[in-house]
Amino acid sequence: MTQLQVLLFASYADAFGANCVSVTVAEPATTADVVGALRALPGGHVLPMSPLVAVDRRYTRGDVAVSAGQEIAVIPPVAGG
Amino acid sequence: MTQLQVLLFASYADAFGANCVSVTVAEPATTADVVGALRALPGGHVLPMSPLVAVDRRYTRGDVAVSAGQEIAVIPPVAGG
Amino acid sequence: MIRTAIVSDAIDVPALIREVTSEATGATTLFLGTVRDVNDGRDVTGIEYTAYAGMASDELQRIAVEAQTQFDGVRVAVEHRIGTLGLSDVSVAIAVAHARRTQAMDASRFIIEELKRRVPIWKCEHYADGERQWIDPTASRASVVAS
Amino acid sequence: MIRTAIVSDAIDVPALIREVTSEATGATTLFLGTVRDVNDGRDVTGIEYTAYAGMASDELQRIAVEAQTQFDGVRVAVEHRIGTLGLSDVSVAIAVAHARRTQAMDASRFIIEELKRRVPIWKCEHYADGERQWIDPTASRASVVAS
Repeated sequence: MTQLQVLLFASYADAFGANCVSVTVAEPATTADVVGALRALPGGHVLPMSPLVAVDRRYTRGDVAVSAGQEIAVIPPVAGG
Repeated sequence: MTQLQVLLFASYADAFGANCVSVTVAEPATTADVVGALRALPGGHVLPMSPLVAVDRRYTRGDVAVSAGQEIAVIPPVAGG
Repeated sequence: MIRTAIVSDAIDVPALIREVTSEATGATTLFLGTVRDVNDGRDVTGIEYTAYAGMASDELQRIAVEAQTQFDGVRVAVEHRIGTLGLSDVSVAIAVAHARRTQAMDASRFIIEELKRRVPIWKCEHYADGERQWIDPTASRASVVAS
Repeated sequence: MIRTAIVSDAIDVPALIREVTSEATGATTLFLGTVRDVNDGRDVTGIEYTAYAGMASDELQRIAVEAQTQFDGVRVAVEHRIGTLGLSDVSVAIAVAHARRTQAMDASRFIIEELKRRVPIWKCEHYADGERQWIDPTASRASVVAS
């Protein structure tokens, strides 16, 4: 098992009550594992079926491997402009 | 016969050597008569087959009647912007 | 709101932006035409813009009215400058604002395309070699007039 | 040239226009997003913009680079403001210049559409009735959070 830090923003940060949460996942971990662990936390019901996940400041597609050294963020629907 | 004043601009004004020329046409006159009379003047060779003609500050389409009380202009290809 | 003008002094671009933007608009677009240093491979030193003043004003206003009909709620301010302009000088400024960005962008494009097609304004380019020529966008090559 | 930034102070719009316009460009376009007083029928008093700062900068820069690849020779300056903005404040400014107007206009539209689709920035609207809500452009109705 490993602990990963996940960055949260906007409505997700409000729902979880934090800008950053720790999740514990089995190794080797993937983004789907991270989302699954988040969903089990209080506030996790706000996450859609497949939330956008960014790793090292780039969007990921599908399920990709993640490790503790990476910057992981779950991204609510963006609304810039 | 009547005398009509015709406004000229840009390359047409250069070719005719004037911003405004008089043409003498039979009554009732049309825009085609005006263009025909212009074509016979020195510089008239620069006019294309069917130059744009404006009457009272609006483009005309086809051959329309004109009289001395109206503002008649022959319009070179425009190049604003 | 609509305001259009043919002007002979420098265009105050920030003023145009302020003029169209309101608390009800969410998108403001600006289009500027500026004098380029090269055209058709020739070094340009400046452009002389001349207009059929009365008709150019009328036609520009008609285009803005058409834009407002097509893009309901659009706010438009357009100025076209005439006279002798140097490199990078602004020849035309089109400011458009709307609640929604698509309408603002489409209206701006409509106005510049119609302006170039219809407004009786002409430009005479002055070149580094001393020649000048009236630009004819309908011709492959404009006729050269010795200066 | 390309310059993109996420900023927290007011955007200097005339500076952006000057930055992209050069003697080699003939068309400069500007797109401004501004805070509207009404959205979905509700009176808005202001908008709080927040960003995933590091990634928003990177993504904005990637979009500008893509624009330059797609529209060769385009000059781009983009700033997106974050923090609390009042009515009519400029949230985003996109200045684009090119030798030709079509490329300048198309590049500007590409950038705003991609920005809205990809850049991790969020807005929380504040309403006259004291409520606030995070805007979700993908939902028919955003969830309301009591303030």
